[in-house]
Order: sequence, then structure tokens, then C-alpha cells
Amino acid sequence: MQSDNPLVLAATGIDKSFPGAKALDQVDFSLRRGEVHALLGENGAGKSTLVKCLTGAYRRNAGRIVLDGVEVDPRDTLEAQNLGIGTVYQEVNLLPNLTVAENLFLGRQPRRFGLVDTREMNRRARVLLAQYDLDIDVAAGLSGYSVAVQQVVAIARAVDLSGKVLILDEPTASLDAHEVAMLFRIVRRLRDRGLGIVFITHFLEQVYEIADRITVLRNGRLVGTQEAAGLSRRDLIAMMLGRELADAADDAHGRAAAGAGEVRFRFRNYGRSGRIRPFDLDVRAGEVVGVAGLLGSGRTETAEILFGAERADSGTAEAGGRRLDLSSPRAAIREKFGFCPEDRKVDGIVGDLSVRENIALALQARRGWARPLGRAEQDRLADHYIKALDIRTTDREKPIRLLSGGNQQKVILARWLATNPDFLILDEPTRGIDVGAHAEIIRLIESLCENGMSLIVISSELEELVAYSSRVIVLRDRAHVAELSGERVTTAAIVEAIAATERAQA
Amino acid sequence: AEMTVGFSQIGSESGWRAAETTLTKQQAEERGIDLKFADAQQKQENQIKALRSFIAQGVDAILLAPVVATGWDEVLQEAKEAEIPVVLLDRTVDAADDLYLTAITSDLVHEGNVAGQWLADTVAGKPCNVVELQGTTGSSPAIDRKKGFEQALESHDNLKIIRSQTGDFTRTKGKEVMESFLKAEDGGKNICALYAHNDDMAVGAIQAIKEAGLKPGTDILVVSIDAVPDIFEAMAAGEANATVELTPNMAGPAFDALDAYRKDGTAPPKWIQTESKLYTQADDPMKVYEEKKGLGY
Amino acid sequence: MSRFLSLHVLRLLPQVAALAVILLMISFAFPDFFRLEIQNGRLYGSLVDILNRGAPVALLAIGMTVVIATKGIDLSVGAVMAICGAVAAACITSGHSLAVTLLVTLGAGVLCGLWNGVLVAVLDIQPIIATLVLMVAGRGIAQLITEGAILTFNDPGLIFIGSGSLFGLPMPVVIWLAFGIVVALLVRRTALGMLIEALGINRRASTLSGVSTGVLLIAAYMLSGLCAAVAGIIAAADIRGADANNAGLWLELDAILAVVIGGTSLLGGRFSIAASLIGAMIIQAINTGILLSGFPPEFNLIIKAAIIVLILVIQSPRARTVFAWLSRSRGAADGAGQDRADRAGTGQEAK
Amino acid sequence: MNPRYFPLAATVAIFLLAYLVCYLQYPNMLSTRVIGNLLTDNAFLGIAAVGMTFVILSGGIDLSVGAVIAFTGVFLAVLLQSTAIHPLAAFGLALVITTAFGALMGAIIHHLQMPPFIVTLAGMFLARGMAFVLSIDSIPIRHPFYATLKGLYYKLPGGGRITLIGGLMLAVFAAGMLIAHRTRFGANVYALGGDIATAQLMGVPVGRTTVAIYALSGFLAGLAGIVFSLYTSAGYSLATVGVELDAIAAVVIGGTLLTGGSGFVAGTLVGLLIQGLIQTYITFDGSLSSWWTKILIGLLLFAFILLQKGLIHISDRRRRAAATVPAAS
Ligand SMILES: Nc1ncnc2c1ncn2[C@@H]1O[C@H](COP(=O)(O)OP(=O)(O)OP(=O)(O)O)[C@@H](O)[C@H]1O
Ligand SMILES: Nc1ncnc2c1ncn2[C@@H]1O[C@H](COP(=O)(O)OP(=O)(O)OP(=O)(O)O)[C@@H](O)[C@H]1O
Ligand SMILES: [Mg+2]
Ligand SMILES: [Mg+2]
Repeated sequence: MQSDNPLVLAATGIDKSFPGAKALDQVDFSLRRGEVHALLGENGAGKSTLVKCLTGAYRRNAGRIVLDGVEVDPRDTLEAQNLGIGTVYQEVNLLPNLTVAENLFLGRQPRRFGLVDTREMNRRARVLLAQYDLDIDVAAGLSGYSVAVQQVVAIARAVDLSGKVLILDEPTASLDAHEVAMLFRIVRRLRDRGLGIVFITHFLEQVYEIADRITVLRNGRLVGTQEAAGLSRRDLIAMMLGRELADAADDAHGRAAAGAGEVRFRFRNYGRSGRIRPFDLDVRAGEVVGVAGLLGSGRTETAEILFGAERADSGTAEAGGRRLDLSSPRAAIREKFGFCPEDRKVDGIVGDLSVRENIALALQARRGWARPLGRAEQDRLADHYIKALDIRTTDREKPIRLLSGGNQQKVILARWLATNPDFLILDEPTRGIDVGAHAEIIRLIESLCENGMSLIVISSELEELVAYSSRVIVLRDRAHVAELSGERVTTAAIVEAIAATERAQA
Repeated sequence: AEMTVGFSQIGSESGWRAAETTLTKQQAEERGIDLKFADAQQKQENQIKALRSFIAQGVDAILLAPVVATGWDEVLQEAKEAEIPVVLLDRTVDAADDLYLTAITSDLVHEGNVAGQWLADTVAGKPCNVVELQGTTGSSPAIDRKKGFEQALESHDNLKIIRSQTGDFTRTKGKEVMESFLKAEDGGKNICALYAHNDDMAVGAIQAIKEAGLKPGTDILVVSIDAVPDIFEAMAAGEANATVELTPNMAGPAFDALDAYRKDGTAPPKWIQTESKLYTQADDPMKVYEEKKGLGY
Repeated sequence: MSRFLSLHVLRLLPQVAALAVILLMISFAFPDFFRLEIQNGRLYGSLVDILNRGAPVALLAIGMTVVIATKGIDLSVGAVMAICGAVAAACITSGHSLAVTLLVTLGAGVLCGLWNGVLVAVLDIQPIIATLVLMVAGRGIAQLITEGAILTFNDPGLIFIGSGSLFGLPMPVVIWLAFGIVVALLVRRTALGMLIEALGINRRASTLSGVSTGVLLIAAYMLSGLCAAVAGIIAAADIRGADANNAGLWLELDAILAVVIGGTSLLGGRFSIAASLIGAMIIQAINTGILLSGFPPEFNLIIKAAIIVLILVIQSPRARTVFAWLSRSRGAADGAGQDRADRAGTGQEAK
Repeated sequence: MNPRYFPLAATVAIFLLAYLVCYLQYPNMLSTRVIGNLLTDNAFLGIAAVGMTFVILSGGIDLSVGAVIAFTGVFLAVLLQSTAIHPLAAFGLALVITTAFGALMGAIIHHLQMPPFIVTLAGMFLARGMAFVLSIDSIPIRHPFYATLKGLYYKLPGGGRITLIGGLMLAVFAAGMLIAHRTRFGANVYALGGDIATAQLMGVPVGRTTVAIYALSGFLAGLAGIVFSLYTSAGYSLATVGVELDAIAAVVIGGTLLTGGSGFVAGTLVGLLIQGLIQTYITFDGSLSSWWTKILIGLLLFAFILLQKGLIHISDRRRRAAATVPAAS
């Protein structure tokens, strides 16, 4: 149906190189009016770079961009915005110090008598966000809201800005099913209105749900563009990875093996007022405990309190009959805890440090400053994890901020694996990670369990959770409300548990 | 019965200044005067603020050691309207003279002149290259002491200032600048005399001259201004030749004038000039040193 | 190893180039500039003067580099210099031995650093304002000790530190070189350097990775206090007296300038002590050059400003792109163009 | 109250509390004279601090303001002394020069991608150097127009005065608040302070805004220079040394984060008044030696910061405790 729609955007021969790396090599990309075009590829394939070249955030080295039949050359994002290209960049790119409304209307605030009309701006912001079922205080600072809320705000802003083209770079990475459904409703509406929409994601189901055409990049080169309808999932993965994906992650999981071990970590009445209500939790050796819940239900808080990032003000933690000192992350690490945080930009990466240093950081911190890891040892560690997790980087000395989002995530994971913890807390570990690596990480989690490590994994992807958890804890309103184990660990049961408590509430 | 006097001091940038403050406090105490002291930390705006708040508090008189000559008309006018007499210490201001009671100062140009005259007399017609360590660029002592010295040299063609640079009135800078003078003038062989706008810089420079292997006081004559204790030590050791005294006791005459004025309204002269006494190695420097040591320099 | 070396040389290239340009410029104005001779068993010449007179700023720059790497700033170093000079003078004139004097003085400097560090790390006060407290009060404390006068002393041991010489070099030069090398080795041979950089780039992420950020922060300010103490001793020993009013006055600005010229970002993170030391020498070279040039002092500041602007241009990322282009023939033109935005982006912690 | 305003409210509360303490000790401190003086004496600093607020909000710093004030003063004095130009025209000329100077620094900061600290430090040297070159003497300004301007004041009951320059400062603060909080430019300033890279991606004209911010700071420094020349009726190249630090301190005490992106222009006014209050208190006391003056200023500064921190901390705790959800199961 859209196949004969005219092109709204045509980019040809886009080249982009960074010092030491060619990120895009002669890439062609075209977008029709009224289509959703999925842009896919492994981590570091060049998707975000392509987007940034299209919007003028990067200066491309070569190539032409034609918008609505006219050759354009946006020199900065402002110009692109004025041309009708609205963009949600990967990682939430909003200003945490401004209010929600200010973020939404930055640069185009409603004015009265030449002055910004704050009341009107807030009103419009509320109206705008109501379309996304988001009823929040728009006059409050953005930083007070969860990544998910920020993501929705970013989307709302971009949608509102886009006259012709909407580009969404991994918009669903921090959203759960409910928000995703809402986003798709809006995307469809915009599509029907004739916008061209570029959609980047690593969730293939979402691609099949919404995309009309698919373009795949690999290593900065165009692999091909195809109609979504005619492309099987298998072929798509092959296009992306350049090889077949062994379907390992699908069925075999370690649930049977685990669950039988001794209780290793015992938390009783553990909580902190204002953050998370006191809960009891037992974790066995070699077990994966999943944590599920809606956004803002207190999953991250649970993780932070277990790790000592927030100090518990009630309850006890013990292991093998011994009281654990979890008063600070440092103390927790001494107890052989590890924690891979959700918001990697703020809590995870140390941007200017190299990949090697980022991997070595936690291990080095635990050893203390006086016992430095030798350079050779660091190199070995870095090389090991770059290989094991397939981290795409030109070399291990590259500052981590220059890596693609997914690869940054892998580096953080590597940082904790390098400390060889007994108890690892992963908050959304697979966010922004490509299919290949996703499978890789799930396999990794399982093998870690087999070696006796205990894990707590927080994830919005229920299938993933079900795949490796022996038990799932369900949260709501900052309280632990249910625990599923054994055969009851199914997607349906989790959804049911969340809904049940919701019903009980209502 | 008692008198409350507000004293707005520039700050405490040098030993001389500290001595002035100490002496003023001593004098006030001796006379049973309640002295309100305000340190302006080198800022005119702070002095104006201090004056205003003295006026707001209703003091009986104000002592002002102005950081700069200009910019006092308005606040002095306010003091006048509040009928508070103002006495200027160690520097006059650029304002109508009915705005203050009197100014007790030395003549800065004259000081430079005395130093220059001494040098001219000492070298007695022999050619002599002089290097000059100026005070803080733009400060009135630096400008006037330079002017006075140059005036004294005008009639002596044998004396020539070959280098002149600021040493910010400090020892450290005096030493550093002298080092560069020595390097720039053939290891100092080219220099016959040093004129420093204050003793502190001279003391620093003397060290630099010694470290360069020359004899200060003989190879290079040293003349400076202020007469702080340390320069007398140097003179006693033969390392400095002369200094011109700037007395830190400005408050004594000031309180005298105020007393007289309050008793029967005798207006003192508008300018009470303090003596600019020249000290040389012949004046028993160790004795002067001992006298001056306890004055808070 | 050669790659490692070349990386470091490359890092220092802009600073070295700027220093070379300035030295050359001075030698045009003053041809004898490069002349060195041995006099009284020690090197003597303008170059030695630069090394010698630059000692306080160089020492301050060492501590300041580390503090700035933690994303902090220490405005109090000048005042701490004054305090320590005063303490040293008071101690030695009241009859204590040199060893005791030095110990007490260094202790005082460290204590000042501890105060700053606690304010920043524990009370979580913004570094600039936290150290402003000591900047203002510190000079008062120093004056309290000397009562506003210059406290002179004659102890030959203490004076030796200011104007003695060792291995033919003035003592201050030996001290700052040694101190710089020791601190550089300390941070680079242990993990301290990396941990400090991590802390400066992203304090929260570092804390979550188990870095004891609080302790490190305090230690950084203590080091800065220690450096200021040494600088204070040198400054006092140089003029054989503690000048509480003027010792170290405005030197904090010079120290920060040295660090920035050395290429360490005020947003924290990557630092190089060697580069800061070269930065300090650049500043001193400018000062000495101005003195040698014989211009009237009214022009001092304009000359200084002009030279700093020149250094800015030489060091700006734009020019660095040219350097990079010269050193490896292929290189992308706008990688650096993105640099400021990128740096700014990662330098900020969303809070 | 919106929690965003809490630091501001805390600062105001501390100021009022401190004033009360001063009043109890020296009842004279509440006279209109003292209040009028507080405004007049700090007028130039306040105006410069408004510019500094914008710079700091954007994540930068401007070390040149003190020198620019001095330069403006000398420039006006020299101009009025040696030509027959009307002061108003001279004011205009001075403002053009200082604004262009600020814009130039902004342009260098943006285009050469250099840290503001070092660029404005060079600017500070240059501005003061230019002042020296114009004249190292202090030059009185005796133009009758100055007398006219000084004659403009509003007399308060009790002898205090709201002078022209004091009023001008309040007007500048009002304008500053309007610009910061009610214009697109203001929002862009906050955006830059939040995160330059993000601001750029969101379409903020980074270059133009940066240049405008430093131009504004230059303009206000020039205006502060004019005010200072009115205040002292003179131009002096050594005037206002270190005023940039006072301005920065006023901004930061007022609750603005030096890292940028957060704070209020109104906070700067309170910060300024707090500093003025400390100064006034010390002169009223009048028993302190030079050194104890410095030590006390430092300690009072510390006490203010500590109180501010404490209040904000307590409120945070309250707010968080209030956020605890009641039992949900
Ligand atoms: N500023 C930069 N400097 C150097 N290299 C860069 C820079 N930005 C990106 N790269 C490199 O370009 C490549 C493409 O990165 P890009 O962010 O486009 O990947 P992506 O396809 O979006 O990956 P992901 O799915 O993980 O987001 C990566 O190898 C990355 O390391
Ligand atoms: N949809 C929403 N509407 C209003 N507030 C929300 C919403 N989602 C989250 N919040 C608020 O954002 C804050 C941060 O939530 P946070 O992300 O830490 O919770 P979480 O359970 O860890 O969520 P996630 O599943 O994303 O990790 C909470 O105070 C929460 O109340
Ligand atoms: Mg990407
Ligand atoms: Mg979360």
C-alpha cells in the first residue's frame, strides 16, 4: 500500500568516519511518506550515527540528503527541526535541570507580549502528555522522573516537532508493554497522517508489529532494504549478524538446576522509608531471581537498597548466618556483591575513561589504590571481555563515551563480571543490546548460575525474565506483592500477578 | 564625654600599614578614645561603606586613610551634613577642602625628591645608572615617589634611570624583579644604584644582589623609602645606604587636632605635613632599629 | 612501550610547543636569554630564574591538578601558603629545630587541606565556595600569626630551602621537580590516578563501582594543602621572612591557569601533572620575559593577555586537529569539532 | 511550595534571620540609612552579579568583570576629561565597547572551544591592562551631569536614600529575572548549563547563546562600571580588584550551582545582601583587627553556607518522608 508512496527523505552515499573508525560507508537510505521504516543492525552497526548525520548533529563526510524532493544540508539539529524532522536520540537526551514542560517546549515556548507564558506552556504540556496517558506535574524538574517517563517526554517532544519525518532511536528501550502499545498507537496515527517514521530497536517483535520496511546495517555498510512482510525472522537475523543465530536461548534454561541450592543470602524486613517498603528475600546459590513490576514500582529501589547505594533503615541482611555490612556500595562489594545499574549514562559509564579502565574500575576499587592491576593484567581482562561479550570497539583504549549505546552496556556488565561476584544485581541488563548479544548475555547469565553465582535480574522483558529466572518477585507501588516460583514462572502468571494486585488495589 | 572615632584603614598590605594601625590604636587608647576600626581590604568601595556606616552609627569623628585620591566628594558631603569631622591620614583626597577637617600626610613627591637628592649628592657627579623598583602600578605612592625622584634627577645628567619595573611593594617581587634587572644589565655590572619605592622591595632586592655575587651598598647603592625596621638592619650591615622616613604615627597629630577642634572649635591647618627624614648608615641604624622594632611593623 | 611513550609525548606537545614559542620570543627581545653559566657552584641565568621563580606556582599546580581532576577547585592555596609561611617563621623564631618547624608547617598545610576536603566531600559544599572560606579567612589567620608585619628569621637551614642550591640547581627547583616526580609516580604507579579520574568524570558511577570517592576527595585537597605548605615555606625562605599580607596573593589564579594551560579540563577527569608543570613554567616564562623586556609596567598585563590568547589559539582543539593531522597523516577533521559538546556532555552528572 | 524554590526560600530565610540577629545587637542596623546604604554601596556589584548569574547558569564563568568595571571607569574619566562629549554619549560608547568585548570572549569560548575560565582570565588581564594604558592616575570626574545624576534620589523616612544607582540595580535585577525566567533566551541559558551536547541536540543555538551570554555579562559589567564611576565620581585603573570573586560568591551563596543549569537571579540578590550584611555588621562592630575581620568574614560565609545546606537537607528529608506510600497491600 505504501510501496508507491513518494519518498519524503532520500539519503545517498552517506559516509562518516571518526578518528580511527569508519562508522558509515556509502550508506543509502530512503523513507516514504506514510511508512514506518525500521533501521536495524547490531550494536555499533552505525544506526545512531546515520540518524545523527541525517539531522545535522554530525557533519557527514560525504553523501546527499533529499527531503521532499529538495536537497537539504542541515548544519545543526535546529535546522533539521525547522525542516520538519523530529528526533528522539538514543539515551534520553533531555535536560534534567529543566522542568518537563520546559523540555517539551524548549525553543518554541508560547509567548505573550514577548515573554514566555509559563502557564500556557504548562497547560499545553499537560495536554500533550495526556495523549500518552501520562499525568505528572509538568512544572516539576525532569530529573525527578524515571527514565521511562523521560523517554515518553522525549517522544512527545519529537512527535510534536516532526512535520515530515519522525526518527525514533531505541525509544522503547526503557518502556514496558503498556507504554509501547501507546507509543505504537501514536506512531500509527502519525503514519496515517503521512509522516515518514524511522524506528530503531532491538526488539524484533516490535519491528514486525509496526514496521513496513526494514533496512539493515552491518559494520557501517548497508546490507539491504526489504519489505517487512516478506522477510522471515530468521533471515532478518542472518542479515543483521551476517550468520545464523544458534537458537539456544529459547528453551533450555537453568531453572531445574537452580532452586535446589542452599539459601545463601537472607534479607529480613529489609527496607527504607520513602523508597521501598520492607520486604523479605532469600536468594540461593546458583539461582536467578527475577524482579518484575510496572515502571516506577520500585524495582530499581530494590536493587539499590540491596547493593547499599541506598542505605536500608530497617531489617537485616545475612549470609551463612553472618550479618552482612551493606552500608555502602563499597561495603557491598567487599561482601562480593555486584550491581549493574539501569541508567548507564548517569550511574554506569565513566565517559572519558577507556574501555579498559571502565572494565577494570570495580575490580581495582576493590583491591584498593595501593595494589594497582598491572597494565598487562588490565589489557588481558579487557581483551577477554571484549571478546567474550563481543564488544564492538576499535580498540580497548577508546573512551567509552564514543562507543555505541549497546556496547557501553556490555562494558558495564564486563566491569562486574571481572570482579567475579557471589551476588550480582542486574537492572535491565539487556537494554539496548542487539539480538546476537542478547542471546549471548542470557547464556552468560545461565553459565554464571551454573558456577554458583546468585543473581537478581530486573527486566521489563517478561519473556527474558521467564527464560532464566527460577523465581520472580512482583513489585507494585514500592512494595513486594507476590512471588512466583517453579512452574508458575510464566509470562501469563506474571502479568496476572501484576494485574491482580492492581485489582486488589482498586 | 568620651569620643567615638571611626577609623577606615585601607587594609593590611604591608608592615608599614600594620604599624600605622597599631599606633593609631595605641594613641586612641592612651587618650581614652573609643576607636571603631574598619579594614577595607584594599577596596575603596569598602571604605565608602565603612564611612557610611560610621555616619549611620553617629560617631564623633572619622579618620580616613584613603586608598585613592578621587571619589570621596559624596560621602564626605554626607559626613559634613551629619556634622562629623573627617581627618585624612597619609594621603589627601581630590575634593573641596571644606569637606574635611585636615589632612595629615607626608609629601610623597618630596619623599622621592629627598631620595633622589641623596643619590645625586652621594655619587657627586660621577655617571651612575639607576634601576628603579616601582610600587604597585597606579597607586599614588608609586606615581608620586617616581615623580619626585625624577625631579631630583633632572638637573643631574650623570644619573640615568635605565630600568624601571613594578615590584608591587612586596619583598618577593622586589627580589624577582631585581634578579631580572641584574640579568638584563650584564650581571649587574651596569648598575650603580637601586631606588626602591619602599623598603620591603629594597630588602628583597638586596638579597637578589647578594645572590648574584655583588655587594649591595657598595657595588650597588640602595636607597628606598618608609624607614621600616628591617632596612635599618640592612643599613647596619652596610647593605643599604639610605631610607626616607614615612612616619606611621599619623594618628597622634590627628587626635590632637580633633581635640582642639572639639574643645573650642579651632580649625587646624588644612594640611599637616609629617617630616620626611632621611636616614643613612651614619645615623646609628641599630639604635633606630631597636626603637622601631616594637611598633608593630 | 614506544606507543605508550609516543602517547605521552603527544599529550604534552601543545604545551611544549607553547613554551618553546614563548622562550623564542623572549630570546628575540633579549638575546642573552639562553646563556647559562656556573657561578658559585650553581647554574646561573635567566632560564634558571624561570625554573626557580616558577617554583611556588609549580608546586601549587601539582596539588591543583589533582583537585581539578576530581572536578573541584582550590581557591585557598594562596592563603594556605601565607599561613604555612607564617607558621614556619613563627616556629623557627620561637626556637624550634628545623625538623620540627618543617613538620609542623607541613602538618598545618595538610590540616587546611583536610578542612577543605571535609567541606567538599562530607558537607557536600561546592568546591569553589568551600575553598573560598579558607581563602578569605586563611590570610587573616596568617596575619594573626605575624600580626601583619613581615616576620623575619635567620635560621640558615630554613633559608637554605629558599636560596640554597643542590646539584647546581637552586633548592626550590630541586624541590618542585622532586615533588612533581614523586606525586606523578604516586598517582601513575598506583591506581590512584585512574580512580581520581573516574571520580572526577562521574562521581556517582565511581561510588557505585566501589571507589571510596569521599576519602579520595579529601586526600586530593590534603595533597593540595601539602603542596601549598611547601610553596609557602619556599616563598618565606626565599625572602627570609613570612609576609602574611602578600605571600601567595592571587597565586591560586596562576595555579589554575597553569593547570588549564596544561590541558586538564576544569570539568574534571583526565589530568597530567607534567603538563601542568610545563603550564606553570609557561606562566613564569611570560612573567620573566616581561621583566626582561624592559617595557614600562603599564604594559605588563596587556602583554600577558596577548600571550595567553596566543597560547589559547595554539592549544585550541581546532589547532590540536592540525597537530593530530601533522602527527598522523590521516585523521578526521571534525572529530575534534564534536569534542567540546561530547566532553561537556559526559562531564556533567545529571542530578 | 514548589521544591525548586526551596533553596531560594532557605537563603531568604537565613538572610532575614541574620538581619534579625544583627538588629538585636545593633538596633541602628534597621535604620533606613543602613538599608539605603546596602543598596547604594552594592549597586555596582549587584549589577555585575546579575551578568555573572547568567554566565554561571550557563555553566561558564566570567573573571573579567572587575577589570571591565575599572576599565569603564577610566575610559569614562579620560573621555570626559579630554573631550567635550556628553556623559550620556560616553556611557553609550562604553557600553558598546564592553558589550563587544564580552561578545568577543563568548565567540572565542565557542569557536576555539576553550574553557571560559582561561579566556575570561585573559580578558581580565587585557581589560585592566587597557585601563593602565589609558591612565595609571586616578582621574576625578567633575562633569555637572554627574552631580545632577547624584542628586536624583528618593528620600526615605529616617534619613535613608534610595539613590539612582541603588534603584538601577533593583531594576537590573528585575530585568534579569524576567530575562532568565520568562524569555526563550533565558531557557536556552539554563539548557546550556544543563548539558551542552544535549542542548545542541535539542536545537538550542549554542554558539549564538554563548556569545549573547558573555555579551550580556560584558554589558552589565560596563553598566556596573558606569555605576561605579557615578559612585566614586572618578576613574581609577586599580579599582574593583577581585570584584569578580565577590560577584561569584554572591551568585553561589544565592543558591546557584557553579556547574550550571540551576539557580535563580533573585537568589543572587539575596546572596549580595548577605555579603553586604556581613560587611556592615563588621563595621558596626568596629573592634576587629584587620586579620580578625578576614577570619570573621570567612566564618560567617561558612555559617551561611552551612545553614543553607542544613535547611535544604531537612526539607529534603521531610519531603521524602512524606513521599512514603502508605501500606498498599
Ligand atoms: N564520536 C565518535 N567518535 C568515534 N567513534 C564513534 C563516535 N560515535 C560513534 N562511534 C563509533 O561508531 C560506530 C557506530 O556507532 P553507533 O552509535 O552509530 O552504533 P549503533 O548502531 O547505534 O549501535 P547501538 O545499537 O549499540 O546503539 C561504533 O563503533 C562507535 O564506536
Ligand atoms: N508512569 C509514571 N507516572 C508517574 N510517575 C512515575 C511513572 N513511572 C515512574 N514514576 C516515578 O518515577 C520515579 C522513579 O521510578 P523508578 O524508575 O526508580 O522505579 P522502578 O520501579 O525502578 O522503575 P523501572 O521499572 O523503570 O526501573 C518514581 O518516583 C516513580 O513514582
Ligand atoms: Mg545507537
Ligand atoms: Mg528502574
